[in-house]
Formats: sequence, C-alpha cells, structure tokens
Amino acid sequence: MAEKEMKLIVDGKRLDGRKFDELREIKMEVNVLERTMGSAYVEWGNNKVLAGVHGPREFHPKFLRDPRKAILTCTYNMAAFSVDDRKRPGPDRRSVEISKVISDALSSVAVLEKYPNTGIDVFVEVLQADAGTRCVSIVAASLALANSGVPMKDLVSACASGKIDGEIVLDLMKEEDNYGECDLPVAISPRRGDILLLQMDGNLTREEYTKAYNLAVEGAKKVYGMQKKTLLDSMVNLEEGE
Amino acid sequence: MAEKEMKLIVDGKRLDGRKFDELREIKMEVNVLERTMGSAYVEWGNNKVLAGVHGPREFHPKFLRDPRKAILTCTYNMAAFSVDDRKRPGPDRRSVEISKVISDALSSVAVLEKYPNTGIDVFVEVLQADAGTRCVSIVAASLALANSGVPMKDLVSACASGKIDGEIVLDLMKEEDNYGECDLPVAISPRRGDILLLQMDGNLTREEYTKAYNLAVEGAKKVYGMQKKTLLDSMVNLEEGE
Amino acid sequence: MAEKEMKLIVDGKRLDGRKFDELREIKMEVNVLERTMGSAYVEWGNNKVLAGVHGPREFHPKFLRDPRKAILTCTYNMAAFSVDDRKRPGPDRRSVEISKVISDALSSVAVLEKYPNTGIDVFVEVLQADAGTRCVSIVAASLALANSGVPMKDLVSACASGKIDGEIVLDLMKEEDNYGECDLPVAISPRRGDILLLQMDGNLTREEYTKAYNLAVEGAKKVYGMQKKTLLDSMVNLEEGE
Amino acid sequence: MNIEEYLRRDYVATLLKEGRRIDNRKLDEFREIKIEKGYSSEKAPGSAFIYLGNTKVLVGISMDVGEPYPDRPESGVMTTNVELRPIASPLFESGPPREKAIEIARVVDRGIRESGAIDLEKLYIEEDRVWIAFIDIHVLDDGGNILDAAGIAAIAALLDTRIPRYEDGVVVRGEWTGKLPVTCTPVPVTHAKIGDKLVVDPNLEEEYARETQLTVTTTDTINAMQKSGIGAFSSEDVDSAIDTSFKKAQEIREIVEG
Amino acid sequence: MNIEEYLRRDYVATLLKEGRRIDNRKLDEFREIKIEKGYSSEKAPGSAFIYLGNTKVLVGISMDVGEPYPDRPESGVMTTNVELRPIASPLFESGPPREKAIEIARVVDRGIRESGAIDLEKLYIEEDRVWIAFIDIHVLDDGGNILDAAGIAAIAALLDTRIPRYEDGVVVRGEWTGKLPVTCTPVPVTHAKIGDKLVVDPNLEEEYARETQLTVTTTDTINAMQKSGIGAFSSEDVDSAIDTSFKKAQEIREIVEG
Amino acid sequence: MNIEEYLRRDYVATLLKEGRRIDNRKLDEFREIKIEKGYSSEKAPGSAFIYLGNTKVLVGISMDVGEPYPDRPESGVMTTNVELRPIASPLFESGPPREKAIEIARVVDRGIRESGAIDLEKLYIEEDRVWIAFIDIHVLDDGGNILDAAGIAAIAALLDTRIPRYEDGVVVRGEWTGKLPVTCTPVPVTHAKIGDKLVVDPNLEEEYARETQLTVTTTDTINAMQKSGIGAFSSEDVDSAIDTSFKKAQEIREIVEG
Repeated sequence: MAEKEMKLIVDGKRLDGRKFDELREIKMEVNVLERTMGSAYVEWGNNKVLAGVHGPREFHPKFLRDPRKAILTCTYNMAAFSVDDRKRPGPDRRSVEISKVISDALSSVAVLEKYPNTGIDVFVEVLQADAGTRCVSIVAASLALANSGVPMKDLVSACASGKIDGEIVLDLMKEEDNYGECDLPVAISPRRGDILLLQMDGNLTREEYTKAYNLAVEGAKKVYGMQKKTLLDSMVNLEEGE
Repeated sequence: MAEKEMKLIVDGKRLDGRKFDELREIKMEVNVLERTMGSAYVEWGNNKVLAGVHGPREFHPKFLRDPRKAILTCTYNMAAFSVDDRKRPGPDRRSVEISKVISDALSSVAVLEKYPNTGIDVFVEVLQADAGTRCVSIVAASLALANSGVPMKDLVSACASGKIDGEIVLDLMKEEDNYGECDLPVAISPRRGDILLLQMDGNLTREEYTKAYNLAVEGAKKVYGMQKKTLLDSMVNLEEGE
Repeated sequence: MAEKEMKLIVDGKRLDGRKFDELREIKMEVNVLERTMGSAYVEWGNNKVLAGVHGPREFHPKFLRDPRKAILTCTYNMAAFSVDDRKRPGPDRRSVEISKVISDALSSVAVLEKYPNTGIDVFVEVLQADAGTRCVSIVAASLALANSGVPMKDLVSACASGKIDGEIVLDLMKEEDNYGECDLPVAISPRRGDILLLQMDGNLTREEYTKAYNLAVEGAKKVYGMQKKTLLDSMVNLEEGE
Repeated sequence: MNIEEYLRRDYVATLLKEGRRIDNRKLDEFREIKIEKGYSSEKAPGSAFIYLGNTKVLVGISMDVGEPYPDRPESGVMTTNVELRPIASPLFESGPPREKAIEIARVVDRGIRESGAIDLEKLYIEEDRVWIAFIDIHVLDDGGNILDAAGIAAIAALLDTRIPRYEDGVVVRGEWTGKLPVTCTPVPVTHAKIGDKLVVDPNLEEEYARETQLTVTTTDTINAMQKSGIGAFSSEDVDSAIDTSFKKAQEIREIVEG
Repeated sequence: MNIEEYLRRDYVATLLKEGRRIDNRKLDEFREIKIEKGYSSEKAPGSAFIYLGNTKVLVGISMDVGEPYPDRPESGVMTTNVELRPIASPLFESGPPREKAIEIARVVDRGIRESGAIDLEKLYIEEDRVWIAFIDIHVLDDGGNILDAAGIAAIAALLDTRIPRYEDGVVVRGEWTGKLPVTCTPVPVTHAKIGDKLVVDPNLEEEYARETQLTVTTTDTINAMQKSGIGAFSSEDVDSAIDTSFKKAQEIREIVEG
Repeated sequence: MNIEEYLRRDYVATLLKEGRRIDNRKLDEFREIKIEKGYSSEKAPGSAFIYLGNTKVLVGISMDVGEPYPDRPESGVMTTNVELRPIASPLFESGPPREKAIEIARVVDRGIRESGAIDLEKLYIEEDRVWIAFIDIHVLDDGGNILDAAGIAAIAALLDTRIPRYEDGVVVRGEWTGKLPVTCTPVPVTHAKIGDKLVVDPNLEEEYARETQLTVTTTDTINAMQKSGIGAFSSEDVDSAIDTSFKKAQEIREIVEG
C-alpha cells in the first residue's frame, strides 16, 4: 500500500464519483448451478463471483473425520483471466489464506453438529476481480450455503472500509486498494453483531480504526438486507438457528 | 504442422526412398524382460519401444477398485535421451494423453472381467523416438499384454497415415511428421475391423480422410501379420476371446 | 573437490591453526526441547545442529508397517539461512541421501524389535552449517535417540577425515572441504568398533585410505567420550543393549 | 455405480433403441446454446460464457508478450488450459489437471491450432517478442459434453479478443490496438455411441450410458478427431459422424459468429 | 480429542472464569521472553533466537541481489516464509507449508511491510538490481503462540541484519557494508478468547481451550490485524484487545531493541 | 515378507556359509556383462545398454549448451539422474525419484566426478557458455545390483559420446565435432554382506538376503565409497572389499573400453 503517488479524492469525490460511505453497485442471485446443493452469484462493482456447495458428504481421509460435526472447507479460487495480469492456475499463498479465513467465518455460523463425520465443501470462483474479493466471496459463499439447506445460526455479511488520501471511506475499488493507505475487511453475523472475520493491513490510528470499523459494519448491514431479500425472493426458507 | 517449408516428395519418392504406401522396417520380439508378467520390444524405423505388464495385482487405493473388472492402466514414458532435445523426466501433458488413449484401446479388447478388483499396469518405455511412437507403443503394449497371459478378444494393431505435399502416405517418419499437413493414427481390432483408437490433427477434406483411413488400416493389417507371427514364434498361445 | 587453487597448509599448520589430528571445538547438550521424546543440540566448530525424536508412534500408511519392528526414519533438513547462499526450503537430493545414510546407521543400533508396527522419527535441523554436517547430525541424532529412551545396542559416534594439500587430516572445516582433495566421513559403533556409515569422495590411494580411516576412527572415539559424558551429566540412563 | 444410476443408464439405452432420447431431442440435435461474449471484459481481453443446456463454461483469453518458440521465431504462441473446477461437479477434485482435463484441453487446442484459426504470424511484434494468447477454459457446471462447450466457447472468446497496447516493452492494460486476427471458426462436434446408436451432444445421463465417443472438429476441412473411452467404432460409424459434424458445425458457427 | 485433552481444556476454561490462568499469569501478561540476536551470525546476515516461554523460534535473514518488482523499480524486496518444522511438535508434518504456516507468514509479513519497518527504498542498488531480504522463520518448539514469537523474532533478526558487500555484480559473503535500514519495531500481540475472557500470549493448553484469536500488530499506529479460528468477537472485545496490544507491544519493544 | 521369500533368503545365507552362491558363482565373480554402446545413437550423442546378468540398464547422454556454475566459470557441467522405471520391477512406483534412485545417482555421479573422468575444462565454449553433459540412467529390468550396472553403463555411454556441432548460438542436432573428452574409466564394485561373507555383484536373491552393502569406485585410486543399508562392516571387511574392488574394476574396465 501507499507506494506510488495517486490522487484518490478530487473535490471531495472519489474517482468513480462515489461518496465516502457509498457502496458500489451490487447484484445477487441464488440457485444458479445444477450440480451443487446450493449456489449463488454476486456481482459487486466489477467483481463477479460464483459460489457453490457440495455436501454434506463423506469426508476423506477417514482418520481426519470429526465425530461431533461436519468439517466445512472453503476453497477460494481466481480464474486465470480474472485479473489484468494472467494468474497461473492453482492455489497461491494469498488464496490459501483467504480460503482459511472464509472457512473460519462460515464455520462460526453453520450448524455443523447436525452432520457429524461429513464434509461440507464450499467453492468460490472469482470470475472477475476488482478489489474486495474476499468480502464478495464471503457474501456469495454464505448465500450458497443458505441455499444448500445447511442450517445456519445467522447469515454472514461483509464489507471493507479503508483509508485513502487520509479519509476513511467504504468499499474500496481497485485504484483505492492499490494506492490507498489501509484496507479493513470485516465480516459479521448481522443479527448478533458478532465479528466473524477481521483483517487489516496498512496504517490506522486508534481513532481511525473505530471510524473505519463502524463504517464497514454499516456497509455489511446494507449488504445483509440485500442477502435476505435475495433468499426470500428465491423462496428458500433460511432456517434461523436457535 | 505445416509451419516451415520443406519439400517432402521429390520425383515421386519420399525422403527416405519409400513408396507412398510403404511401411518403415519393423522388428518385434516378446518376453524380453525378467520382472514383468509379459513384455515386448518393437523397433519400427528409428523408434525403439519396450513394453511390460505388471499384474493383475492389488489395486490401490482400495475405494477406487472395480468389483466387476480389472482396471487397466497404461503409462507411456519417453526416456530423456530418446529425442534430439533432452526431455525432462516425468509425465507431460502429451504423455498423459497418449497414456489415456492407449489405456482405452487396450481396455476395449482385454477380458478384464476375469480379474475383478485388480489392476493391470502396462508400461511403455520409448527408448528412441522418431515419429509415430503412439502406434509403435500400442503395438508393443498389445504384444506385452498377450505375452502376459491376460485373455484378449483380439490383438490391437496400429498404424498412422498422413498428408505430405498434398499426397496421402503411410507411416510418417520424423521430417514428414514435422513438416507434413496431417497425421492420422489408427488402432484397430484386426479380426473384427473395429476402430479402437482414432486421432487426427491437421487438415483433410472428406475424401482425403477416407483415403487416409483406408491406407492406415491396410498398414495396421500388415503389422497385425507380424504381431501374430511374433507371438506364434514365441510359442505363446494367444487366447482368442469368445 | 580440488577445483580452485588455495593453500590449505601453511608452515605445517592448518588455516585455523589446528594440528592435523585435531578436532574443532565441540559442545553438546541433551533434553533441549519440550515437544519431543528426546532431543540434543551439538555445536561443532561453526556447525549448530538440533535433533529431536517423535515416537515410537503410529506408523502411516498402515500397509507399510513392519510387524517385526519399528521403522526408524531420519529427516535431515538445513535451515534456509544456515549457509552463505540461501538454500530454498524443502528437501533436495543431497539431504535425501544424508537422511538415508543416517537412518541406516541409527537403525543398525536401535533395538527396533521392541516397538513393532510403529514409527520412530528422528528430525535433524541444521541451524548453521560449516562442513561436516552429516557427522555432526549423526552425533546429535544418536544423542537425541538415547535421550528419548529408545534402547540402543550402542551409541553412534562419527567424525570425518580428509586430504588437503596431500596430507591426511582430521575433521575438515569449510575451506578444507571446498578446496581439499578428499572427504571421508565415518560413523562407528564405538564399543564394538563396527562401521555404521562410510562414505568417501575424492581421491585416495590404498595406503592413504587406511591412514585416513584410522584417523577418522580416532576422532570418532574422542567424540564418543563427549557423548557419554553429556548423557551421564544429564542423568539419563543409556540402556546398554544386550 | 449404484442402482439408481444403473437403472437410468439402462433407461437411456432402452429409449435409444427406439430412436428416442431421454430429453426428446433428435439424434443429431444439440441442446440450446447461449453464448455471452465479453463476459469478463473489464479484465480479460477476450471472454465468452456458454450455456450448452445445463453445461456452463467460461473461457477467458489473456494476452501477454513473451518469447517465440526457437523453431518458429516469427510466430505468436497459443496455449490452452482446462480447469475442471470442483464446483462444476461433485465428482471433480481439487488439484492439478488430470487426464480428462488434459485430453479436453488438447483436443480443443488441436482444433484451433490446426485450422489456423488464430493467425499466429500476425502476432509477431519484434525480434524475440511475440504475443502469447492464453486460452483458459473454466468449467463451472457439468451437464455433459464439456468438450464441445469448451471448444465452442473458446473460439467465441477468441472472436471477442482485443489486443492490448504494447509500448516501451510494457503491456498497457485496459487499452487496445485492435482485434485478435481470427481466420475461421473451428467447431467440435461430439458423438456418443450408446448401443449401436450415435447421438450428438450427449447430456450427463447419456454420458453415463455411453461406451465411447468421437469428437470431430471441422472448418471447411476436418482439423481434429479424437476417439475417447473404452469401446469401438465401425468405420461406417465414423463416416456418418463426420458427415453430421460438418452439418452441425455450420449451424453452431452461425450462433458463435452471430 | 482424547479424554485427558478434554479435561485439561475444561480446566483452563474453568480457571479463567475465576480470572486465573493455568500458569498463574495475569490475563495481559506475556511469558518470559529471551532473545539471542546473531545466533547464526557466522553465515546469516541477521538472525535471532527467541524463547517465548517454551516456544522456540529461530529467524534468519538472508540478503541477496535480484530484480525489483516491475511496478516498484526503485524498491528493494522482502519476503517472509514460515517453516513449522516437524521437530517442533508431534502434530506437524513434513512437506510444503500449509494453511497454518502460510497464515502466520502472511500476518508477520504484513506487520513488517505495512509499518514500513524495512526502508525498502534504501535497498535500491542500480537499475534492475535491488537487495532482497528473505525472512525465514524456523519454528523449533511449539509451546503455543508461535505467531507472536515469530513476529517478535523476525523484527529482532532484522535489527541484527548487516548488508553484505556487493562488488562487480557479486555478493561478497562474510563482508559487510552496513546495517539493514530498519525504521521502527512492529510487534504482534495475540489475544485468545476463552469463554468470554481474553488472554494475551496463549500457551499450548490455552490454545487448545480457545475458540478464536485476534492478533494486532502495532507501532505507533495499528499496522495489521487478523482474526483467526472459528468463533466470534464482539466489537468491545476488539477495542479492548487493541488497547492492550499497544501497551504490551511497547514493553516487548524494549526487550527487542535492548 | 512372505514364507517363500523367507525360505529363499535363508537358503542363500545357508549356502554361503559353505562358501557357495545360489548361482554357483565365486564370491568375487560378476555375472556376465554385455554392453551395447550406441544403442540410441540416432538421437542420443552417447548411449550404452548393459546386461549385467538379468539386470538391464540403458544410459543415454544428452549434450546441451548452458551457463557454467558461477564458482567455476570455465568448466563444463555434468549431472546424473536415475529413473527406476516401474517396468523394471513390480516393486517400483511411478513418480519422482525417491531415496533409492537418488542414492544410486549420487554414488555413480561421485565416481565419475571425483575421478575427473570427464575433462570438464575442455567443455568450455565461450564466456557464459559451456557444454552440459546429462547422464540419464534408465533402469529397465531389476535383476539385482542396479548400482554397478548403472555405473558401468554410464562410463560406457560417456566413452561413446560425441559432441554436437555448435554454431551461432545453436546446437546442430545430428552433426558432431568430436568425442567427449574422457580421461579414465571409474568402475563401481558393490559388495554385499550376507552373514559374515562378502560377495560382489549380488543378484536379486542375494540382495534380499543381504544386510548391508559397500560400493567402492576405483580408477588407479579410490574415488568414491558408499556403505548402504542397515548393518555394520568391520574394518577388515572394508579392507578386503577395497582390494577386491581394484581387481574386479580392472577386469570390467577391459570390457567397457573394449
């Protein structure tokens, strides 16, 4: 972050004309694939992300099964052509880390105890990437999981905030992510208000953190509204966990 | 194909003096290795190929076993020094594909139902390569399999034809393969006349295809004669499938 | 060996002032790690080596278990920063070979029959390397194994000799190893006098070999004295095999 | 194979004996094809999303500058990769491409390469610098006949592809100097053999029921053929498949180019 | 999880309800920290061995000369790798780094990178030649909280690092031209949530008993945060963890720099 | 180990107590050696096929042009690789070379390298360009004592090797400018210890029965030694093995050079 010089706020407006607390445009859909138990598609700015769930199903290898609950594993993958410079196929260190933090967040709300000894595999395919893919992915993965019928104590909603040209703003796009001073992705359990994912890199004072955190949570709550509407529209009953 | 310019037919003759429908010189031998159940060695022009069979034997991993039949797997491998520019050891995409099409062809004639739950492994080692190795390999693999005693409904015989300088010719050698316009390898079950392997790349009209196909089958039938003689000479009774 | 010119003996003395039959300074300690069954640390000249033992424990995969005895496996690993030019993490061919010869030597003295169907894993971490790491490693591994309580018929002691500027000398340091004419690492079972590891590369006449061998054994015996003292000091009872 | 699979497989074969397909198509009828070119156009120089019935494949083309092959110093380079993403089927696994993915990639590659669909000579930039076209085939939903879906989407994506600006040794992302030179539209047509019948564009259930299959890729000539799977074809089967392939390819070509 | 593990886990949690830790530390108290800088100084340009209670980690810094990233042609390069060596725990396996090692490496890396601790601009040598600092974290004994041990040892090792002589395109090993330019001392502080309590620097038993954890790396600002593991934090938890992190980091900074 | 194996192993050992080998050889007698140099001469610059009893190994030498090692800028490069092909034994597996293959490769390599058999200085071409000799050992039939078969065939293949023409930065395949400069003929001789007896050139059954083995590679001096396997040698064993090695190597050298 903060390497090259680039003016990101001009006349009080961001490069794409958004206000500081404004989300990019978001579209959502569920039940978009045939071969998965549940699936979702999310467009968020220029990001296009597909998520799908296989399972609950037999977990291999056998000796790693958990007799108390299902093991939920998320695999985040970027298509080679999803970014400007072609990405070699296969997992790199970044995608291994993102897969892990998404797995952790989803596992925190899914009622895994219902399916002992099984595996639930959530696959996230980034078809076009434009900053903020981990939040888009977690939102899509959460929709796909709900769409699959696995009971959840709550949905997972997410949004990032950040700092550009010294200002705290919501939902960074590509240039803001590249040349900004900080990125703070947050995923929450919206009904409970709990934090399920929190990462940050860059540089924030104590006060800036609070401001950025609150802004991200506000964003995530707006996204939650869209998630609920999408699921209701699709006539899928989201089982509300106890 | 067809990249550089090179005259491949001069005064109605091919570069190595062969006629259009003439095979390169072929030598065959079976039972050439100690540690395999069956083995064969084929020299075909400058190609030198060794094939050997291990099994029927326990198949691993267990959960992939087939309770109705043996799983036949062919592994095609080129020695590092078998080509002009050293080939890095290990499978590349080309050898994975060739392994698959040979496995398919052999599996179509071997009586695999006789050995449920087992694996039959056919290994092909290309010791020197000079165009047409997949046909040489399938001929050697088929001999090795017969030599191993696994019952077969028929042998597999093979030959390629192709197009060079606009003419359809039999059994391309290296320069013809590099600078020609088409390669059409065909493997057949000679007694039944069935096609077990068919690949083609380059460019053929509908009529050229028929001519090339017929030529390849004629070649394969000549090779079949040599295969039969080799097996009979070696006193191995080829069990004729029902 | 013997590539560049470099004078290694000046006025009858070696570059670091040692006599021909003199060891570098050696320090040893056992029981240095919490999470292993046994552990040891050895400093030998500028070499720093840590060894630790996990097991006897379940061996995987199951079908490779030995119902008559434990399988002892040593894994030799160099830290990336242990040498002047950073070594890429992960095993290379050299470390695979060293792991094997150390495994062989330790397996020759450990009473593996006591733990059928199990695995004993000995890990050697080279934290700083300066010639002779395989001897240092075997000495450390042997101490760690003794410290773990696995019964042993004898300790393993080791030392290398070599030829520099035409002279047979003990315990080569870095420059002597790089520019010398021969390296002869020897590991022995000190009480029995048996040879458990013997490698050599370079160039020795028949007579030089005998001289070098005897010198290495003398070195190994001195090291044995230190090993015994270290174990006794640590109040660990070294079980003497029958 | 469980009982249900076995029964459905049997049902597919029994119906076909009467000349009927499980989804009521004619033997030489493809499922509906929808193609969305430029699907990933904000990042990828070329792309196309295909729906072939339930089968969904996204192909993206990346353009980069690199060295030519030593034996063809004045030609651009093309390379084809298939990812059978685990999202596409409960039967696909994570990890490097295996046999099936490699075979599909190589058959699609041969159709494009051997037909000369990409005019590689025009991808020459300067000494030791040529354009490399990466054809990345991302399989997202396996409803059967991935191969044809991949091959059709690949040529559609190539037709959509723009060449980025290249200045002072650097590719300028997001700015374009023209279209990728595409000379023709090779189309693969796959024929599954079930019993003694041939059907084109097998759906998933037909794939379970089939013995072997033959893919024929054509332009105005035949450019690639591939028999795949255990089993045999007669020469008459192949002759008939070739004729059908030319006919169906022409229909599909109009969709792709349209 | 076997019975003994379960009981100990339970014991840790029960004690904490009373505000007590299993090793009698205060909730915001680290175990004893001992750091030996220059541990591998005969070979490595920089190194530090840390004892964080029973946890032992050795970090070595290698300096090499290579190419800069194309988008930052005048900046040096840093890279961070974690090896969870199997000697360190019966639960670690041989093989390439997995999820856990990668996460630790990336969190440590972010703390150093985002704080600007290494002045990368000063690592520029000449066109296309910059210094690359390899931070290799070698975990030798897992007594819990590897992340903080790794992060603290990494910055200690960087403070110990000398830059080799570079002449005629060759790095001269064993001769030094100066110290690595380090501008500040980022320190990670990890908070485990057990029941509704937060404790810093969890030992091994506390790690078994914890649900989730939060790492906050600070200098005079916050430079990196990472929630890890299944479970949730309230925003009050995080606020409290940040305040504690600033305080503990300052205490540890004195040890590291001392 | 099944019963049959156990009995044969026992039989080998029992016979040897009486000084007899299972195939009636003398203790210091090799099996028949047949060498066919130039086996792959249409493609490989050098090659040799060896039959050592039932053991069959093909070695091919590839010559390529590349960069020297930085610390030996005026020397050619040699590299040795062993492939224990699965065709050679039901016990060998596909995949990257493992322990056994690596050990054989390294022992063969040391014998050739340390004896100076290849005059690497003569493989210098021009600044930053030297010949690289790839020694690829392809094991095809494991009848025991692969190591000696590999080592003998490797030096035979080197003696067969021609250096390709190198013009304008390109290796011209199929045209030769001379022979590879080989200065001597290192020969490995392997001694298996069975009970208290040493035998040379163990066949497969003797390998099953052996405890440990020692390989000694000689020219007019000793160039490489390697003890391999669990078990011990006395120093007298080794002395005797060295003496035998010099003697047998001389006999074999005549076959190799002949």
